Amino acid sequence: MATVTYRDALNQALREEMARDPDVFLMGEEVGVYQGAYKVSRGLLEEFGARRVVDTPIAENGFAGVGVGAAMVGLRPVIEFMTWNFALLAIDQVVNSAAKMLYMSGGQIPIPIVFRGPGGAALQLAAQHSQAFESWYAHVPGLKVVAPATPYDAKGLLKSAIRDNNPVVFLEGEMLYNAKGEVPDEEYTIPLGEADVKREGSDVTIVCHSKTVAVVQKAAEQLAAEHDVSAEVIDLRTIRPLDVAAVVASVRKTNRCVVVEEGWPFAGIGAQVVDSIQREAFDDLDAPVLRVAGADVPMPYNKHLERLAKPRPENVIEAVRRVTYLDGD
Amino acid sequence: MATVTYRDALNQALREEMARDPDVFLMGEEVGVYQGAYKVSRGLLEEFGARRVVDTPIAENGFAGVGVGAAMVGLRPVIEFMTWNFALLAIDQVVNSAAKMLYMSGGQIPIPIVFRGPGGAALQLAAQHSQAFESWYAHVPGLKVVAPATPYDAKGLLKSAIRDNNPVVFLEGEMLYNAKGEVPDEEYTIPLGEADVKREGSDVTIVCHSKTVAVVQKAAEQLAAEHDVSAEVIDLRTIRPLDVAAVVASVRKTNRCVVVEEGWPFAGIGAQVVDSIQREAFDDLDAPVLRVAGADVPMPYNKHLERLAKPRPENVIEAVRRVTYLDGD
Amino acid sequence: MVQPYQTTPLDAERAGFYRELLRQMVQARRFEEKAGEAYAQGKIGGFCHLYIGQEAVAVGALAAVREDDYVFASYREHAHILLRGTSSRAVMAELFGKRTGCSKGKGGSMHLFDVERNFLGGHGIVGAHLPLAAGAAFAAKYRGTDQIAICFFGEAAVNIGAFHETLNMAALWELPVVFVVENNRYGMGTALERSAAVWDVYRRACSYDMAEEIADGMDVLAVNETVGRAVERARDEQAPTLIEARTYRYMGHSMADPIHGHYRTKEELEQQKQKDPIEHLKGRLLSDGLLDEDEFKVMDGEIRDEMEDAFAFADESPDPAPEDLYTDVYVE
Amino acid sequence: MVQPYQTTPLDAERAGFYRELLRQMVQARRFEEKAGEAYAQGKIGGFCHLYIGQEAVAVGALAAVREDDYVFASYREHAHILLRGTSSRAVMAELFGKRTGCSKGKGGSMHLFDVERNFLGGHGIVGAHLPLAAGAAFAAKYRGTDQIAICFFGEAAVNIGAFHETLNMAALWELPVVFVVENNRYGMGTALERSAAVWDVYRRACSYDMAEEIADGMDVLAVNETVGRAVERARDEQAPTLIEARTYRYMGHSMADPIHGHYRTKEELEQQKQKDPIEHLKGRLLSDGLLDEDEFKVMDGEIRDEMEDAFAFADESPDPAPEDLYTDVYVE
Ligand SMILES: Cc1ncc(C[n+]2csc(CCOP(=O)(O)OP(=O)(O)O)c2C)c(N)n1
Ligand SMILES: Cc1ncc(C[n+]2csc(CCOP(=O)(O)OP(=O)(O)O)c2C)c(N)n1
Ligand SMILES: [Mg+2]
Ligand SMILES: [Mg+2]
Repeated sequence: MATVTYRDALNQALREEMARDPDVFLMGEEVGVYQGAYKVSRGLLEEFGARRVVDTPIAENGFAGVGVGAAMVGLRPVIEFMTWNFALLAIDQVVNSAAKMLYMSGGQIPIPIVFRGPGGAALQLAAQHSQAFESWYAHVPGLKVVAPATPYDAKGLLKSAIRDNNPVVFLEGEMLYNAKGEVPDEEYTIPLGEADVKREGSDVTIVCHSKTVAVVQKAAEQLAAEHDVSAEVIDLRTIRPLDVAAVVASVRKTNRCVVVEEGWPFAGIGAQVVDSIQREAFDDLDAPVLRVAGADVPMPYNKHLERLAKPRPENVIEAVRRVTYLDGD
Repeated sequence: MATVTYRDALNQALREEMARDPDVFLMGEEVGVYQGAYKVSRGLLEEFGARRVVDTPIAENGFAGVGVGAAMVGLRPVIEFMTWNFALLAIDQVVNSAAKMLYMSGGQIPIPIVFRGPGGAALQLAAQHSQAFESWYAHVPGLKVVAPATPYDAKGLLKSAIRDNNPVVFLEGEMLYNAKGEVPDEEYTIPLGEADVKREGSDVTIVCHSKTVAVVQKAAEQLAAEHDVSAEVIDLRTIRPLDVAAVVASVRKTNRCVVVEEGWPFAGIGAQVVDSIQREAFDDLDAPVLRVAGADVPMPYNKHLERLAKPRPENVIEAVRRVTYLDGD
Repeated sequence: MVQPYQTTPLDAERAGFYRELLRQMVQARRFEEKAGEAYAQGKIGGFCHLYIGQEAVAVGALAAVREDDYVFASYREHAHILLRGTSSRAVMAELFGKRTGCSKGKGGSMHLFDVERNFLGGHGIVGAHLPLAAGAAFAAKYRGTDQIAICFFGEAAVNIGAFHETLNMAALWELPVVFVVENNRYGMGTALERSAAVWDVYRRACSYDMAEEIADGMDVLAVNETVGRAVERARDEQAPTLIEARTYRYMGHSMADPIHGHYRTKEELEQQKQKDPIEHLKGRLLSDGLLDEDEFKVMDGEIRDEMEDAFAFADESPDPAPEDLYTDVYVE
Repeated sequence: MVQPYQTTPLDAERAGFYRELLRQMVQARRFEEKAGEAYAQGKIGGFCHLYIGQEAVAVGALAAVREDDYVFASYREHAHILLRGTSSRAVMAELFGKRTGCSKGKGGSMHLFDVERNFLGGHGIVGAHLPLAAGAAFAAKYRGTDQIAICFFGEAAVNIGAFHETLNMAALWELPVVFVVENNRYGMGTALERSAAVWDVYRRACSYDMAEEIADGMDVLAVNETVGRAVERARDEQAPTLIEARTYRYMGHSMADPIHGHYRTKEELEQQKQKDPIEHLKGRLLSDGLLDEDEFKVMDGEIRDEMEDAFAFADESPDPAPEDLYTDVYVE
């Protein structure tokens, strides 16, 4: 096992899949000569050449569509959005072309494409550059949505996403690129659609994904050390399809649940998780499921306000104390 | 009171507000010479002239942005999307410009704009033309989201939306344009953010909006007549801000709830409503809240499949029977 | 400028080819007439955009491409898929929403597909299929085949961002793709002059240093020649072309829309019909002695029979099964 | 073609104007230098795009518009807002994220606003502010005022759909708007030649029959004249113009990016610096006897003091209050 960054784990996944399958290519802004805006594609141009590592003009809708068109005739494009914020311009291609082509064509045309790039807030990038779109993409049948939290998961899931024959929205954490973790030396993949128990526990289930996993893990440590609460931490990893079974199994055990996400609360991933839990484990719940989400505001630039706008360990602890009735209701 | 169609009620609202305020103008594809793709703007070009009823090229992102720019300097644009399906191309302007401008500018620049047009499935328009985007827009702070079900509500809410100083996403029902209802002869408005009890009842609360209100009303009649169940029907009318108080008050009374919507289930409006209810009325619930939503698939063209993909009265009845434990769990 | 209506004598050696083009135009028209009937009877639902009047464009253009080339079109694509060899049965059945349709009844009139014949849709969002076509051309180049992609769209689509982004990339990357603007003067009820700052649509190529061509879209031979040049340019020089074919639609925008009214006069329509592409070629063949009326009648009769058969087939075909609602969302 | 570097004698009667332009360029540069320092000290966060090297464009252009005209810019807009008269204190404080900033600390470097001075942002999505500017111009025309809108963006933005859609509408509707492309040759690390099929950016006007102009963006007087013509055209004839100003950025794309490296050489950068816009105008004023070194030093000293003061002001200003997180989401 080597310790590598999330960035490099993704880079390895790209490199391995491009080496394995000549139909895989990478396209996006600055992926080649500039080595990637966030350096995820570092070295790939040199290794695979400009035919397979394609720098594009700033034309998100256009190059996303070029990717879908290439996938229609059997290539396996990996389309990098410099950040998911800019993918708003391409969302018609992601939803109306990629997600629906198989269905509209009566099953004739699968779209084996990965749309990937960093999502969510980084540091002080303000309102237009700090958005978590998990819930939008997960709303859409025909898409799969993945949001890994660790280098290990990032590599294994990206490899699976590239091999998947469906369009996959792969949301990387802009703040996670430097996060380090162990990654096996030998090849591996992680199936899409399986949540991962990041920490076992018995008093409360905390559901999270992507950047909030680290926040929740910190909270869980503090809950154990200072509040005598044993929290089970479930990292969804894949948002669509959602691993409801894993969540429900945990809640059946703990009878309490908190759902954490970075995105906005209204109709967020947490709302869907709550919906599933109350439907499938109604009688097992000893308290309402509480949610911790990003503040329901556009992201402010000021760093103190920004910190307050993102889920922090103390928010998670507070919610856990409420669902475990350690605090007044 | 006159009986008018939903289409004409909207037309009246536009006409009255344009007559009242010279800063209000209508812009979109085919709104003028062609009298509106769905004839909502019929006669307005003749009445107000081409300065205020502006036909655009097919350039959704562009003309939505022109609207936002005009609103930045104080006009009050009403931007018609021929249907909300095409607004995917303009969603960057709706979200990144309209919804965030006030915040990014530190409160300097309100955006008094209405984006309106028909949403949801009509009849056999297939996957790219049959989408309900309520949950996407309602996810976004800075936007208000309105989705009226009746001519009365449509007129009163559109007038309020036009007078509102915030960007409002106004989703009309493509299938509702011919629906008839009573509309007062004298002027009136309906405040944004208030749900409406469309039918009183005591056994179960059914939450719905837009096209599903008629579906639910039919179900409620049948429930009363054939199943001896008294259903209270709550029409949200405004999705954001959501009238949680009205929903919770009803659930406190009935102790059971079903949420109905036309859109896809994952992270839909129903998920958010469920989340609010279980959090605010946990101890009042005698059964899990169930949801009826559109089928989790792209919309098929075939009319029988399409019918199955949309919420029908029998789905609502089935869900109500389950939450009232008339059927096995 | 549009070349004047051709009246020079036809090349007798190519009579077979001309007659085949005529047959294809008649087939496209009879199909649309039948579809219009079926729509009026409520057997076809939703939006149904007929191609009547524009036949010379698709027929002339698609006669210039190969079977293994990729074809993309908008929602006004019944003729285009038929010209690829998809049976009128499969296409009509799709319009009827039947399981035997070319998209299994799930796509309908706007989303016709036949992947075996490289007919890749049938797309409903204006402009959205331009990048798709460029993507298929990209794939051909990536693989080093000599396939090309051809993409049909209306003149109103040139004002949308996807047009611009795609043409820039196609020119920059030297993609083997041919863009065919079917300029029928109107996007729904909006005349070109009211939606575009430049009225000569082909001139939009200037922003990309792209080859441009204009053809009389009522003259199938002119279209065929023009597209032929562009196809060669794409295949041999990896250079894209923007072609404007000036044509006219006889029907309303879709079956749900008025044929004339606020946006165009009945007189204009009648005048345009004088340049009918079928009558034009037929007239030339007749006057040059390459066809006689009886032959034409036989051919037309056969085509009418084909459409009766397609109608009956579609009508009798089964609907998709209820379970089909949930298939084809994901593939393994 | 770019006009050759101007060396004809200056008009002595306009010395005051020239010196003011020089002062503005120096002010813009010193502000950016100070911002760069503050960024290095961690007092400014996020993306911070400096304008050093490009000063002649904003200074020359904004000297040609009126106070009541509307100004829109991208995220590289520190100079532009200063030129509208917003204090360096308010702008620096915004970069520091402080409550006293021109957007109350909520917008930051990319989202500067000063509505009183008709400076309407500060926009972060490439191309997205072009339709906004057209919208302001639309409003001016709607109201029958003689205001115009001016919109600044980089050369890489011309490849995105919003550019195309906006220019078409502006030309079609004859909106009083001036589009200024600040062609600094690179969009992040991508050279113009690798992203655009046409390298003369101004030529893109051809698709809209729009007036086009090209200016040496290192020559403030050339920019001023060119934009002046376009402003007149907008104000008097309601005709938009696309202007390409050829310039160069000395710093990396943002403070987080390398100054040179994979995408451009150090040599190219050094060579470009020889054409420095400030040195150029200063040299001409000196050689024509319209300025002496001492005067310049005094002016520069005052500006440096101003920036020290802005820095101190920003540094000492309070952060927004925690409650401010929830304000300005909606207005009454
Ligand atoms: C992005 C988008 N906006 C609007 C529409 C609605 N619409 C469908 S066809 C059409 C007119 C297109 O005209 P044109 O491109 O000239 O093609 P034609 O119908 O004449 O063949 C419009 C506005 C759409 N489908 N997609
Ligand atoms: C739609 C969109 N795509 C990508 C980005 C990321 N991005 C920010 S600036 C930039 C380069 C823009 O270059 P140019 O337009 O030449 O302006 P310059 O930075 O040189 O002033 C890119 C790719 C963005 N902000 N918006
Ligand atoms: Mg047309
Ligand atoms: Mg640039």
